[in-house]
Order: sequence, then structure tokens, then C-alpha cells
Amino acid sequence: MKKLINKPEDVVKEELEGLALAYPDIVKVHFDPDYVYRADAPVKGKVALISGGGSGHEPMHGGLVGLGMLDGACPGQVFTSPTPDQMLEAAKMVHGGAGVLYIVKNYTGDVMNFEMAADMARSEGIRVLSILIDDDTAVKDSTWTAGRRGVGTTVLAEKIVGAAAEKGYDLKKLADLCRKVNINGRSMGMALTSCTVPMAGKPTFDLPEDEMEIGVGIHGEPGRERMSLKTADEITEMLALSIIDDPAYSRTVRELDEEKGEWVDVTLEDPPFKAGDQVLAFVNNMGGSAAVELPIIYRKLHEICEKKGLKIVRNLIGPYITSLEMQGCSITLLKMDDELLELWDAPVKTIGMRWGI
Amino acid sequence: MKKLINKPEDVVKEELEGLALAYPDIVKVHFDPDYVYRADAPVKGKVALISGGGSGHEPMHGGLVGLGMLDGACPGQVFTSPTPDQMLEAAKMVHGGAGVLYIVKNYTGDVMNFEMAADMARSEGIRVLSILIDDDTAVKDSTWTAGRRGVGTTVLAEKIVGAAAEKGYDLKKLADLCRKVNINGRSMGMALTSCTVPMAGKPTFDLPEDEMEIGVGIHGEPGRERMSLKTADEITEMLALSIIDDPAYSRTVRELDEEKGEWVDVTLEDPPFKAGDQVLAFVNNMGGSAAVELPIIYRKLHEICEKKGLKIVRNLIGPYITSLEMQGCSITLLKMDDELLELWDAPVKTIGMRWGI
Amino acid sequence: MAITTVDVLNCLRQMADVIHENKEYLTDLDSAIGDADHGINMDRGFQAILKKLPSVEDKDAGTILKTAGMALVSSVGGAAGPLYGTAFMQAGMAIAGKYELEAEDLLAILDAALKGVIMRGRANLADKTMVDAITPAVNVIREALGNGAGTVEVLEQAAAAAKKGMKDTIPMLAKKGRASYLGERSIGHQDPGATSSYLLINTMAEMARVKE
Amino acid sequence: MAITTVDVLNCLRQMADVIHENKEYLTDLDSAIGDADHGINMDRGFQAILKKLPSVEDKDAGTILKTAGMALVSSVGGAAGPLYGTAFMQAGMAIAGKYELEAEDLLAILDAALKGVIMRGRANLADKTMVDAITPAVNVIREALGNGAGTVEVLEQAAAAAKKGMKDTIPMLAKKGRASYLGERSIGHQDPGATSSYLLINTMAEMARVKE
Ligand SMILES: Nc1ncnc2c1ncn2[C@@H]1O[C@H](COP(=O)(O)OP(=O)(O)O)[C@@H](O)[C@H]1O
Ligand SMILES: Nc1ncnc2c1ncn2[C@@H]1O[C@H](COP(=O)(O)OP(=O)(O)O)[C@@H](O)[C@H]1O
Ligand SMILES: [Mg+2]
Ligand SMILES: [Mg+2]
Ligand SMILES: [Mg+2]
Ligand SMILES: [Mg+2]
Repeated sequence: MKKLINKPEDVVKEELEGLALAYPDIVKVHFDPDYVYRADAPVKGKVALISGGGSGHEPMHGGLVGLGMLDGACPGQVFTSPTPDQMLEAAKMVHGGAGVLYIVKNYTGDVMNFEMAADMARSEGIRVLSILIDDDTAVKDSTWTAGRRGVGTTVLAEKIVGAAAEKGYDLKKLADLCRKVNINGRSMGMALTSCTVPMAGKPTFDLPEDEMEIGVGIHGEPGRERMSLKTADEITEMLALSIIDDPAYSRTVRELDEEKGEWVDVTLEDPPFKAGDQVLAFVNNMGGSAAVELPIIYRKLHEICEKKGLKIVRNLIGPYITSLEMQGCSITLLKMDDELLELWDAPVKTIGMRWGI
Repeated sequence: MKKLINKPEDVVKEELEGLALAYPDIVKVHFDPDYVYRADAPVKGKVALISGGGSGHEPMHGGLVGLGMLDGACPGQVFTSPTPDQMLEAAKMVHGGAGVLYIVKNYTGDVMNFEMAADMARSEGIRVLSILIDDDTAVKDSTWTAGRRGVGTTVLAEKIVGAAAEKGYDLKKLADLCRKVNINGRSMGMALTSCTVPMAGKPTFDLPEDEMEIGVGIHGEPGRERMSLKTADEITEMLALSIIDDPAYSRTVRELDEEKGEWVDVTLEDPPFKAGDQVLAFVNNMGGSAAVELPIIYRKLHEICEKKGLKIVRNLIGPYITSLEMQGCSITLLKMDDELLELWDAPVKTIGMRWGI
Repeated sequence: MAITTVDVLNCLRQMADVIHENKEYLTDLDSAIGDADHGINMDRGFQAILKKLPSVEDKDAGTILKTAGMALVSSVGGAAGPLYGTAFMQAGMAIAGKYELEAEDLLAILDAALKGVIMRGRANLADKTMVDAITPAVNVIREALGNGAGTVEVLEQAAAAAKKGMKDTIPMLAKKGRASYLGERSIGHQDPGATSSYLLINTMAEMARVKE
Repeated sequence: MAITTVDVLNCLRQMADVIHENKEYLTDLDSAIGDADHGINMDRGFQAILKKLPSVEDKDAGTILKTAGMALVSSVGGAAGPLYGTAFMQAGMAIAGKYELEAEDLLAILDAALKGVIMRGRANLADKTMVDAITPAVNVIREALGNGAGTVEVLEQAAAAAKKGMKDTIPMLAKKGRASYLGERSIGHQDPGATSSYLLINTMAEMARVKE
């Protein structure tokens, strides 16, 4: 294992220490339980946005905390969901009196830990809603699986919902907006290489020199299918079509119902993309691919979208939701409308994403 | 070779096509000869800044073109200096009547090609000055080598000089400023893995699982020394001390003398760092290291600087001057003063670096 | 043979040892169909339990188990944290206040643990999860108690059933948790969570055997 | 035996073939002490020359070489581009206007090429560069001409000297170019640029041998 680390068990702690030293104007870090929060938290009267998940996906989520985006982020161990006490304490620290929205990627671990945290926070009198992101088209059905994983759309949702929170949307409206972003976003990822969880010390899987994994998540897990290595254009086409040609997707998720005061099953349906849609195209580096490669993917994606009648109105290209040093990429398309465009363009100042300020 | 590319010989061309499609508000791309330039070039009355070098170091240089930074960037093939005609044509395209400053990394190829380009541009009536960046403390002497390589300080110089050009500094003042940044900046890099030049198809060197290279440049070339793998703290200490304890460094470089109208030998001396200095600390990802690792390096660097009496007043952490997918990092320290601080903080809007706008 | 709180404490310590010894094994299983952290997660959790035990040495068995569960919840994360955390907390509530446990209490403990796992994770039998190891153990205990079996026998049968349940996950297609994303590719691999469940139940049996 | 412009054109085409065949070899040499691109660079440059040749087929030898040099300058990049580009351009200027070349012109060509390389790169002998292959070739041509040798003999001796010069770079410590950064580690490797220089000079000799 070749990494710029000290003891594997100290990776997350020392990363957080580094962030605290490097960006005191943007974030503060609390240890035991660990969470990253806005340097100016709590922002009075603003709904607080909290996300979290395993570490190893940097800049997500700690690097997405700041003005116009998250108020708090709870980092777990590498690829391991954080614990409810982190999420509870983060909520207590950042909530500015207008409630807390948890943005949760749909992984069994994240979902269960955030559910426990939401219950705990509510029992302490904090208004909480919680929205799942499940956008990974590599997962075809939700009946025989834990449902689609939360991947690239998470970053876009955090930006857009963060801007709306800054604008003064209330908790209910933010939850609705986050749900809207989620059902309009879809992603698909692939890996050229595996990655190595520091504590495990060896690559999660072996991938021969001439093979790749299609339909991977972001945890170094093998994907849906292993196949022989293809060109950037062929890979882009596979990923893009898996998104664009994805039919309507419906599933039942659990959401907190504020009126009933309990978790209820909600059925959601993602509408398929159609010609004429305006989209945001997000080409994500899994972490270890050379930066020169991403525009090559974008180039082909642009061509495919054009052919399919999708108009790319915004883009995001780079490592935003990574799997440690894995080589590979993912594509996310999000259908945009005027509200989303305005919120996307709004100023943001975080470690990993910054513009307009 | 595992890369998200089509034909190896098309990598640079397709990358440029992707950039042109993705960022039309920031850059335009000219093909044959290839160069990237500001979407709003030429900026009348402003000195135009041009840099260039082999590709594979993205975002440098094409990703550093835009308001507050470069006006033009000439990308060569991967790790191969661009050619004089690119630099000449770029100069003709972007110069706004106030002259052109070439910022050149000190590699034999880059130096010779930019020298030829400067001569050609001057013979076409364009005022040109050219400043070398040579900041790599891995190279101890300039008598027995081609002199220190240009590495991390290049990024900082392009930001600072770019801001000054935006503020209206004239050509002579900009050249002086660039020289000042260069003699006050020092870097040192290391590699955990090699990288693969697409056209070569295999890693430039083999590095056993338990070894690393210290004192590498940015071209996948082996470093000064191979040694057994060390912890992040030990690596940071080696890099940082090689910079902080570096004695005064003097060398003779060739610069264009405008009055004499010819190239002259100029002797420059880099003053060593001393307790009390204010510095900008730049921790650079060579490209393939997981993002979680960089703050771990910064954490230790912060401690070392403190112990040595250096005050970090600004920082930059991330992949800015990369070697394709190489795992590893480099550290750059730049002594700051009020002028440099103000210019550093000035707005910048490029693909790879953006703030304040 | 009654089980004392000292036995419970020892059993938890023994579990921590077993998990620690099997850390790499569990993580390897998780590499195949998950994200290579189950052993690491469980080990972190049981180390957290060890740290908490001194504070509850004089407490009743229910409190001890609930404390262990809370330690798991706040240290493990991932799927295993809330699942095992809830299991231990529910088990503790099922024997709240007791300082001595009889064979019937073992049923109460494991049944509550199983219900906790299902409440939290909503897995069905044959979804290829820890439920597939715990369910047969609970069933066999219930049966054995009906036949008048004692502590040791009950737990030995439970361990054997859990082991079989664990092995039975190999041919299953995962429908819950991370492994479900692999689809057909999850077939042929033993579920890491079912494996840790077997290891924990087996440790209970071994403790009882030694005590006897 | 006079060398015609057709010979010059053929020689350049032959050089392109030789460079293409040795592309990987040159790149491998550059991997050891450089940045793994010398063969790729040279091949790109000679392919560019091939594209330019049709436009100068009826021109004098000097123009042909200058055109080749300009093609190298604008296509190779790196260190080799300006160095070989300048070499070919200077060589062309040394025989400006000539349609037939005699043995003495070969000295003029290689001497001008060497001076061009040194003017541009300011390397000294034993710095482990192409200068170490070209210098002995120029010296031996001068000597051979003094002894009244003809074209073929002159070029064969030049090629032999260049080859020895190339081999002699192996034990040298590099002081110029990228290899200089390796310090002691550059010792024991043959310089890629000296190797391409030998290959080019040797191609001239082979052309002359075949023509004879
Ligand atoms: N919904 C569920 N119900 C019961 N057990 C589950 C469920 N989801 C996952 N598991 C169990 O959790 C185990 C994985 O735990 P672990 O690796 O620690 O967490 P994660 O999957 O978050 O990395 C699986 O092997 C499986 O036995
Ligand atoms: N200053 C110099 N003078 C003469 N030859 C040089 C000089 N610097 C480098 N070279 C030659 O150039 C060769 C490397 O060329 P190439 O690999 O194409 O360029 P780069 O080093 O820019 O990658 C070296 O092997 C050496 O022979
Ligand atoms: Mg996990
Ligand atoms: Mg090169
Ligand atoms: Mg796991
Ligand atoms: Mg080279």
C-alpha cells in the first residue's frame, strides 16, 4: 500500500486536523465525535444542511462545507458510514433555529445511522427532515437490492440546496427541493483500477491490466460487470446511455413525516430524460485518473447529449466525489430548470467548490 | 496502460477539444498550432501573460488561463515542450499592445523553444520579455546540471503576476515581479509511483511496493534518490527541510535585455528562508494520490513551519501541477510580502483556480 | 447452571478477542461482496465495548448489554453499527434488571436481538445478511428449550445452527446491504455479517462450555 | 561521387524510417534518464519532414535541409526540436544554393549542424548529449578529407566515430538536459540524443554505401 499517511487508523483524524489548520476561515472541526462545520455556524434563522458518509470521497463532504453549501459534515472512517452521535452533535452545533436537513446517500449504513440520528435530534427538540439521494443507474431495480446508491447527484444537491438555504427557503421547501434534485439526477460510474482502504492495506479487488469495472459505486466495491478495457469514447457512451436511456425508476423510500411525527414510506418516481431537456453535465474523476483525461470524456459526452437532444447548460468536471485513488470516472446528468440554474450559479465558498465570492 | 483515452496520439488534441466545449466563457482554443487563450483576448492595454510546457500537468497551464492569470497557454505533447510556432502564434493572438511576458519553466526544451519564440515574436514587432522559473531544491547546483527545474512556484507566479497584469503593471514591472516570485519560491517533490506517458504505453520507471523516489520533477522522471517508503510525517519533513534549510542559491540565467535588444546572462540569487518570514504554503498533489492524504501533509508542514519560525499566511492544497496519474506530492514555500499578498488575494477565474469572482 | 454478570462481562471480552482475531477474515469476506471494512468496523466496535465495560461491572446484565449496544452504535458506523447496536440494546432491554440468566433468558436475548436487527434493517430470510445466521439460532433455541435442554446444550445447538445459516448464505443472491449491488456476482460468497453473527453466538457457546 | 538532391531527399526519407524503427528504443533510453519521449518526439518530427518534402523536391539541397529543420522546430518540441531543428537549418545554410554535394560539403553540413547544436544548447563535450556523438564524427571527417578520402569512406568513418561517441556516453555523468537532474544515477546509461545522432549519421553512410 502506497499512501501519504502515517498510521492507517489515524488517516481520518489527521486529515481533519489538516483541514482545520488549512481553512480556518471556511470550516471548523470538532473531534470526538468528529464533524466539520461552517466557521460561522450557527447561521441564525437559516436552515442548517448536514450531510455525511464514509471518508475517502474527498472533497465530499467536509470539503463542501461553507457559505452556500453544507453547514455540517460527518465523516466516518474510510468508506464506513459515520455514527448517529456525530450527526446528532453536528445538528446541535449548526442549527440556527430553523431546523436541520439531513442529506443522506442511500447506503444501508448511512440510512440507518441517519435515521437513528434524526430520531435522537427530534427527541432533543430539533426539527429535522431527511432526504435520500439514490441516483445510480447501475442499480436497475429496488425490489431485489437496497435500491439505487447515492452518488454524483449528492454533490449537485448539496450545492443547489445549499444555495436555497442561503436564500431563505424553509425546511419543508428545502426538503422538497432536495427531493426534486434527486429524482432529476442520474449517475453511472466505472473503474479502471481498484483502490486500497488504508486499514485493509490491500486493493479491494484485482483488476487485470486489460479489464475494467462498469457500474461501480464509490466504495471501491466491484461494479455490475467486468469487461475488457475500452476507449474513452466507448466508455463515455456506455455511461451516458445508461443514464439517458434509463426508463422511469420508482421505489419506496422512508422519509420523516413531520405531521405524523414518524417515518413513513414514500413512493418516488424519477422521470426519464427526454429530448429538449436542459441538463447539467457532471464528469467526476474517481480520484486517481490524470486530469488530462476528463475533458476527453466531456468531449464525447457533449456529442452524445447533442445527438440525444439534451442541451448541456452547465457543467462540473473534476474530482468531487472520489473513491480514494481509484482511476475511473462517473457521469451525472441533472435536468435543470430556471430555479435550479439560479441556485447553481449562486455564490459558494467551500474548500472543494468555489465561485462568485 | 489504463487510461480514459482514445488513441494515445490524440490525447492532447481531444483534451483541448473538451476544454473548448466545456469552458467557452473562460477560454478559447486554437488548433494547429495549438494554444489556449482567454475568451476575451486580446485585453487592450494589458500586458499579455503566456506560459506553456508539456501536457500532463493539468490544470497547468491551460487550466490557468483566464481573468487574473494567464492570457495564453501553449500545450506540448505529454511531457514535451511545445514548439516556437505555438508560442509565437499565441503571442500574436493575445497581445493587447502592451507587450508579452513569457513565463518559462527551466527545462532545456522549454527554454530553447521559448527563446526561439521570443526572437521570432520580437522580429515581428511584439515587445517580449521572458522570465525563467527555477525553484526545485532537489537540484543542488547549477554548474553540473541544467539548473533547478521549474515546478510549483510556476503556479504561484502565474497567479501573482496575472493579478498584477490585471492591475496594470507594465511589462518591465511584471518581469521584475515574476523574477521576485521565482527567487522567493522553492519546491521539493516526491513520488510513490511512476506515471505512464500515453504514447510510451508503460510506466516510465518501476518503483517496488516498499520504495519511493525523493526529489522528482514533474515529468515522471526518476528523482534524486530512491529510498524505502516512509510515513507522511517523515516525507513532509524531508521535503520541507530541503526547502527551508536550502542555503542561498545562485545561478546564471539568460534573459532578454530590452535595451541591448539581445539575450544576456543574468546572475540571480535566491535568499534562504529565515525565521520570521511570512510564507505561502503550497501542497501539491502529483495527480494520483487520494485527496484525503494532502491535508495530512499540510498538518505536518504547518507544525514544521511553526517550529522553524515561518508563518503560513496563505495556502494552496490540491492538484495544480501534476504528473499525470503519479501518486506523490510536492511542497512549495513562497516568501510573501504585502504586495504579493494583495496580488494573491485578487480575483481569479480560470478552470483550475477560482476565487473572488 | 445460571449465567452471572461476570460471565456476561467475560463473554463480551471473549467476543472482542474473537472479532479481533477474525478482523482480517471478515474484511476479506467483505472485500469480495462489499467494501472491505466489516472486520475493521467490528473490531473498532468491540474495542469500544471493552473501554466501556469497567463502568458497568457492578450493573445488571441488561444494563451491560445495553451499554455494549450503545458503544457499538457510536463507534462502528456502517451497516453493522446500527444493526448490532440495536441488537445488543434490544437484548439488554429483554433482560433488564437481571443479575442471573437462565436458559430461557438466552432465548429472550437472541430473539430480541434478531427482532432489533429486522426492525432496523428490514431484511428477510435469504437476503444474505446476518439475519440468516441469527434466525436459525433463535429457532433452534426455542425448540431445544421446549425439549428441556440446558444452557450449554441450547447454546451449542444455536452455534451449530448459526454456522449452518452462515454457510447457507454462500449460494444466496444478496438482496440487502452493499452486496445486493453485485447482483448475480454476490452468489458464491459467504456473507460477512452472517459470519460475524456466527462468531458471536459461537463465543457464547464456548463460554458456557468452559464454565460447565 | 556527387550527392544529388534526390539523394538528399531519399536520405531524409530513410532517416524517417530508421527513426520510426527505433522509436521505442530511443524512448526506452529516455525512460532510464529522461522523460520517456525522445523516440516519440523524433518520430513525430521526421513524419513532419516527410510531409514537407514534396514541396521542396525541385529545390536545392540547402533549401531541403532548411525546410527539414523548420519542420523539426515546429513539430518536435522538447530539447530535441530546437537542437535538431537548428542543426538542420544551419546545415542547410552551409550549403545554400547547391544541387550537388561533394565530400567537402559533408564536412560543411555536419560542422554547421554541430555548431548549431552547441549555439542553441551550449553543451560541452562529455556533458552526455548529442554533442558527444556529432563531435567525433565531424573531427574524423575533417581528418579523412585531409587524407583525401571520398564520400563513402568519409561517411563510414563518421558513422563509426559517432557510434563510438554514442557508446562513450554510457559512463558519463550528464551535465546538460533532463538527465543532469539524475546526478550519479545518470551514469551507466546511453544518452538518447547521442543515439539518435548516431542513427542519423549512420543513415547517411548507408545511403552513400548503397549508392556507390
Ligand atoms: N438491511 C440489512 N439487514 C441485516 N443485515 C444487513 C443489512 N444490510 C447489511 N447487513 C449486514 O451488514 C454486513 C456488512 O456490514 P459492514 O461491512 O460493517 O457495513 P457496510 O456494508 O456499511 O460496509 C453485511 O454482510 C450484512 O450481513
Ligand atoms: N543542452 C543540450 N545540448 C545538446 N543536446 C542536449 C541538450 N539538452 C538535451 N540534449 C539532448 O536531448 C536529448 C533529449 O531529447 P528529448 O527527450 O527529445 O527532449 P526532452 O529532454 O525535452 O524530453 C538528450 O538525450 C540529449 O542528447
Ligand atoms: Mg462500509
Ligand atoms: Mg520531453
Ligand atoms: Mg462493509
Ligand atoms: Mg525526453
